Amino acid sequence: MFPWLTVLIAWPLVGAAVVGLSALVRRRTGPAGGGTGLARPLALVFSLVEVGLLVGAFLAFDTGAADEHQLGTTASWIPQIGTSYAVAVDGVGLLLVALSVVLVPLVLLAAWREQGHDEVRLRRFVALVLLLEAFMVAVFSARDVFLFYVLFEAMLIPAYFLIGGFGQGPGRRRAAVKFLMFSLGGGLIMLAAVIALYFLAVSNGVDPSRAFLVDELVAVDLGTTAERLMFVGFFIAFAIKAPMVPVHSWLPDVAGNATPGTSTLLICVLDKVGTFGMLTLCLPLFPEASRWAAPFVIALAVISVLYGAVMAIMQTDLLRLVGWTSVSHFGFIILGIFTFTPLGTAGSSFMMLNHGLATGALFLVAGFLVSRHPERSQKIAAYSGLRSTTPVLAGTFLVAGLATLSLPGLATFASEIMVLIGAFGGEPAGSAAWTLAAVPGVVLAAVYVLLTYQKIFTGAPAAGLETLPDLRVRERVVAAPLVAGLLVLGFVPSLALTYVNAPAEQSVAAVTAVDVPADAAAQMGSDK
Amino acid sequence: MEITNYVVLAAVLFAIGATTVLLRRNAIVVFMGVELMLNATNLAFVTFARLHGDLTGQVLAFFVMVVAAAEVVVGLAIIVTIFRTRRSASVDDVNLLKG
Amino acid sequence: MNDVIGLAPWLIGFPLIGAAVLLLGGRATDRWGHWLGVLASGAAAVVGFILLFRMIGTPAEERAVDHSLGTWLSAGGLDVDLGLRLDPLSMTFVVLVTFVGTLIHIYSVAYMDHDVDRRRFFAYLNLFVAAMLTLVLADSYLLLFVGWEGVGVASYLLIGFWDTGRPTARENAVAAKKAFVMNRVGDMGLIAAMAILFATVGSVGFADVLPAAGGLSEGTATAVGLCLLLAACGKSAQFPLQAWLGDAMAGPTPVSALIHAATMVTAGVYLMVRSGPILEAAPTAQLVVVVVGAVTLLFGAVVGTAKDDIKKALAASTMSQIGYMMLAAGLGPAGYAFAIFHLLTHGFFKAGLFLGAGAVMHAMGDQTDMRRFGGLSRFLPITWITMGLGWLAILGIPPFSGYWSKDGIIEAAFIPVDGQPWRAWVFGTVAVVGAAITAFYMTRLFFMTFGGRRPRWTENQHPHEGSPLMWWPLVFLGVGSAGLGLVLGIGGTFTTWLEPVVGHAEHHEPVLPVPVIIGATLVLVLLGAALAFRMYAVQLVPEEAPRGSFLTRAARRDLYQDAANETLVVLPAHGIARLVQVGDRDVVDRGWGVLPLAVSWFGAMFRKVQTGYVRSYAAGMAGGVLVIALVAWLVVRLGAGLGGAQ
Amino acid sequence: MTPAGLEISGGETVLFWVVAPLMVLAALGLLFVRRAVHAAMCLVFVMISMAILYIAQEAPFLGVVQVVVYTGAVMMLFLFVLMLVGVDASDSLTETIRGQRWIGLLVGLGLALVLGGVVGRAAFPPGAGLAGGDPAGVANPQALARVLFGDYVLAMEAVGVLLVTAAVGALVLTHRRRLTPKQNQRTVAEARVKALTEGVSLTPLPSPGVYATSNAMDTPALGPDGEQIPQSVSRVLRIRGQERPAPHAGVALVDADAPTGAAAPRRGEEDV
Repeated sequence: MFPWLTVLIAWPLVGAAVVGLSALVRRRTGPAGGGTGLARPLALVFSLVEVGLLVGAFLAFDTGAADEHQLGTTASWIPQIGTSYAVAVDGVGLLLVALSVVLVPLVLLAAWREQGHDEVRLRRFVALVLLLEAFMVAVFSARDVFLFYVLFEAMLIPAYFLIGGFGQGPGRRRAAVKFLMFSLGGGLIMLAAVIALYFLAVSNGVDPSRAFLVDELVAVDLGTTAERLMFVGFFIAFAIKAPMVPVHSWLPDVAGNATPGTSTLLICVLDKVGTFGMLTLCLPLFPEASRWAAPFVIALAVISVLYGAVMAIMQTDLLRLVGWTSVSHFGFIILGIFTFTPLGTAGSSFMMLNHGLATGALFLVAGFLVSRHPERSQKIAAYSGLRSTTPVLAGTFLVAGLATLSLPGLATFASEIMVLIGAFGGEPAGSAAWTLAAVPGVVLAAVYVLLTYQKIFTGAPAAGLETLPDLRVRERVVAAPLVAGLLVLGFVPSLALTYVNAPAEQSVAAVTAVDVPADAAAQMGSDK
Repeated sequence: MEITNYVVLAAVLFAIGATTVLLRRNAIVVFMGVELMLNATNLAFVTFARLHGDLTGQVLAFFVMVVAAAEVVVGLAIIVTIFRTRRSASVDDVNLLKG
Repeated sequence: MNDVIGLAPWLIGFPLIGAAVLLLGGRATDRWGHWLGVLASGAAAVVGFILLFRMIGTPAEERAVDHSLGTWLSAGGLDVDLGLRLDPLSMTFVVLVTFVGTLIHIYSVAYMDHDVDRRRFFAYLNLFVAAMLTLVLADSYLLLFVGWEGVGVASYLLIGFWDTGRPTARENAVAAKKAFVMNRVGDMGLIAAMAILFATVGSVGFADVLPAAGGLSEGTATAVGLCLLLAACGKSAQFPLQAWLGDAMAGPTPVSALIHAATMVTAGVYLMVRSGPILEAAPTAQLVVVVVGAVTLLFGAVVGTAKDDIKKALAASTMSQIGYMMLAAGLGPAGYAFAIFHLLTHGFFKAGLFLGAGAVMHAMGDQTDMRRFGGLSRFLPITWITMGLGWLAILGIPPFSGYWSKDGIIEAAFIPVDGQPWRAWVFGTVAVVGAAITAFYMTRLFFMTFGGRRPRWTENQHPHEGSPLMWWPLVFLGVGSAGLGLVLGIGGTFTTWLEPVVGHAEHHEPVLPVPVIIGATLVLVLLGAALAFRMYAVQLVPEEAPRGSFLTRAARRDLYQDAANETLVVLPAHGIARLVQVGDRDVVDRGWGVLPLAVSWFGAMFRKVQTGYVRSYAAGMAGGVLVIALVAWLVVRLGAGLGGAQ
Repeated sequence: MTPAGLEISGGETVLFWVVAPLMVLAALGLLFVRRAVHAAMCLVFVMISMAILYIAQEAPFLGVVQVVVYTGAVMMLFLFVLMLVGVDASDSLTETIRGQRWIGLLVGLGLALVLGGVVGRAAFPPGAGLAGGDPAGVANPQALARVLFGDYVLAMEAVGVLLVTAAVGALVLTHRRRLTPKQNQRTVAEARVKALTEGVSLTPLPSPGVYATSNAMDTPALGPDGEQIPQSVSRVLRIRGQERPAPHAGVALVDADAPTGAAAPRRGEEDV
């Protein structure tokens, strides 16, 4: 069996190394290659080949058994502490791997002119992006808790430098530190839980050399209190990553200060680790604790939905606004996961993909817009009346915006409605009421998207912006796949649902198979 | 007379040496305090060697002396260097260890 | 029927392809794009008529056909097909949408002749037709919702069509956003209804839900019914979500005719009638529907009497007429057929009136103030006659089409429900009074525009009829306004046609004899019309609006609906949003900021210990030795003490 | 209770009670004398006394080493450094760090108490004495050598390395790096030629004492023009006012005490 995932992980690493070494090549051949060197084209070629490899992985994936983890490799890594290099994906993981792999070339292309003509900067930027790609693919396919944790933290390194070193905003260093501190804080709590998990597993008779493997840990009975504590440890880390109110503070700063490409990778892909972790680690490893915490989590998720939307409406900075919309959408995803219905969970899994496409498109198009402003202003108020001068840009922005507000015909609609309809019938106490409370989120989404569109693209053109160029060919090439993806998945959602249905049913079955002890049920009642 | 009188003497000398280190500001005198402390320990070593009938104590005292000699050489060299650049041998003039 | 069912997807397909070609083709399609739009809509109309005639040819009980194109969305127990439901109800809509839609397409070719963005306009129109047909043909609430949102976004795009490059560009964009957002408020209801239905019935398909409606508990049915009503209120501009319709007149007039008069705004009525079994299981919800309809009916009528802007007056009229339909839809099977019948006739005469208004505006250089019109009958004879037909139709003068449908609704309103005569009296009276006010404001509109000897035009206006492309559609719609009711109404043809869908209505006697109702209605209508004729045709119309009574001033401002929305919803919402914003900055963000602050504070504190003086450090070390010795001694002592105790 | 194997003779007792108080007094001198030299002398006294005690305690070899290494080498080094720094450099005894004096005294006292307490409370074994454990006839230095080069030979080697390292370290630390290029004949000549423009004479200045009547050193030379050249007299004499005018009739010594201006070259380059 061909180790598709290992190849998918290794190839961007090779790419990053080659891009780094390309400096030597140019020095030897002299300055014949122009001002910006080989780094960008090389990185683009590497990321495109990666997309080709992804197609191969899709072909090799057996959709009939989408709930089984496939395409994997398992090898002992550090035998002394029982960690393994174990990678494999089910349907959900494969879709998220696909999202990361597809977004990277688009981000590279979108950032083609972003870093100016400084060759060294450019090279570092694209190398970091490739490095991040490798980590992202790996984290979505890790089947060893320790490996997952290591990758979870390792991703922060390229992300930190991408925000702090290459951002556009004046507060980028502060934002990078904030991001790092929040993530490390969460990771620390998670590490404690990971270690505890290992020791409990070993004391429960699991072979110490395999005690980090998810597949082994699933069967372990951890005991109620320990399970709940570990659930909390994992959940806090994931909630910070997913940005969930009230641990979301880092996200708007990052969105407002990083480049749109970085934000795309960070918020559309990397943050999915949070919700992905909840779905593939929290639920199967701690089913009883998940049910115990569900009413509380659902409430926070719905608060996130409304909070993010309200904050988005109040923003004056375009990129921060897009960041806040993500807080709202992640709330929907978490709502779907923690109501334990096959429909809602499938909707959440699907939404993880769609949110990446829609918000990615919005970030990148917003980036194109900002790059046109003479002062690169991110203030919404700096723009006006651009529909007549840049109709294609306006149209693309509107489509991305409509995808953000989940318009039918676009993929986001299918997933959001699945989450809402599914979550309403959820098992945890208060599911129906909280779901109804989340529904106004769709109205608020309409407000923040259309208000922004109205301010930027309608009315009389702002002074100095009368002759902005419309989207260039390169930029259209970036936007087209995202818009096409949203449309195709919107009209034929079954293309993606094939991959998420079986895993969703399986994870729901795993959770609902466990009985909640009586005292926990009483506590759930009192939580309300 | 008790043999412990020697040990008490060593303790007193050690305390005086330590106090010297704490109170005097001239680096050379401070250094002398350190030497005094070393000598006090040596006295204790020798006394204990006699007490236990074991020569190892004397050997250790010997090593202390050698190390002390090396230490003095280096320490005084440092003092000289500092004096050469700062024209002062007061330990309070050097507060680069500030956090 | 089954031999032509394969054509049904093309009803949606043609306009969708048209829209896609026009949007993606860009400027390359500018030259012929509008004709492609007309062609797409026309092709859909042809398909619609083929299907209609085949349906008429099949026996009544075989007319409802479900046609599935395969699975659209299937996950976790929710299975939604790309399925079309063709039955007399949806076919009525199909014909209305495609026929009136095509006429308006043709009209728009001329109306938008000078607009540089005409291609884009036709793309949006086609998109609208496709979405509207999806809405009415869907065989499940979810697919209906797709069309529902689709028409919403098409409406958004068309209201805000002139959102740059005009003095009113920003207002147009704001109106578009307002329409979409208020529609979304209604959409929440549809989403909630689907969630409840899935949780209780396990499906959102009509074929599963509607037969099961009788088995729902009354509470569930009421909840679903009220949620659906909320959706219908948003889409059909019913109280209390009616505020957007007047502003929506910012769009080009053909848009107002097609979307905001004839088709989209009536989707709420369609939803109510389609969900009839659910409403019937929930009498409370039904009552609320009737109340909403009655309130809107009067509301729109009152607002219509005071508006000087011809389009806004017509918009208020639309609101009021849909109020009639909604009222009828809440009356149960007795009302459904008349609701749809009125919807159909209203679609024709109101589209005709709007297109006529468009022709007047076109002739008067985009002037919309009726106080600046007058005496136009001589200059625009075709428009005058066709609008006259529409005027008579909406007044409900026999034998024009409005009479047949509206009178049916008034009669149905007088039928007591559940043996409660008070309801019959209240709603019947409201319907009759509404008819009288309708007569007043429509007569006012008609004579302010066409009547009077002395024109009140501004300078340099030379009104003349537009091109044949503009007046032929008017003629068609005028003929429809005049004759449709007679053709379909006489002998209850239309009621019979819908019976397989809405069910047979047991005949109940109204609280008043039918001839009395008809007579009283006619007398009141004539009185209202006469009053208006006296005020606006015989007397001179001032060019500047007089201050008017309190009621007039309130009606001019839409009975303070925007002010009410502003104070009751927008301001509190904005306050909450400000609160959240300040809270996020000052509580959440700053709260997390406390952690690093605490760390650096501790650092600053312990930094002071590091004086940099060697002797201090030495003292610290020696002191530390002492402390350790002390602790060690204490531990030993304590240990000894404990050991001794044991 | 004198231990059985260890006899402390009366002589030793007397010796201890004579030497020990003196040692403590001398050690206290380290704390209280102002001049560093005096402190060093106190320390020398303590160390020599210490050597005596060593010898009394059956450690003659260490006693000798103590005298040789400490008083002979280490303390001499101290005195050299003191000379370098300035013999008369006295320490002001006012305390600059707030509270340090009291903390220091308290800690010192505490240390003495703790150590004393430990000694007081510890139970010592009966003294063994070194003579009893050793094979008869082997003197202390030889016994020590056996242990040193037997059990501890590796440590011995390591200590040797340490000493060498310390010596090299001291060299490195005290080495003064040359900051200016080395001057040779050519550079000196070039500098003089360059300075010609600033009014410096190319040739050596005339020596004092021409036409001397008494001590030639304090009489300025006369130039070709008959003027006195004050610079020819040593600067020290000029500053002290000990120069005398040249016995030249008619020419008064004008303003001999006044400095001759900043640009005036000085004789010789040796500035302190």
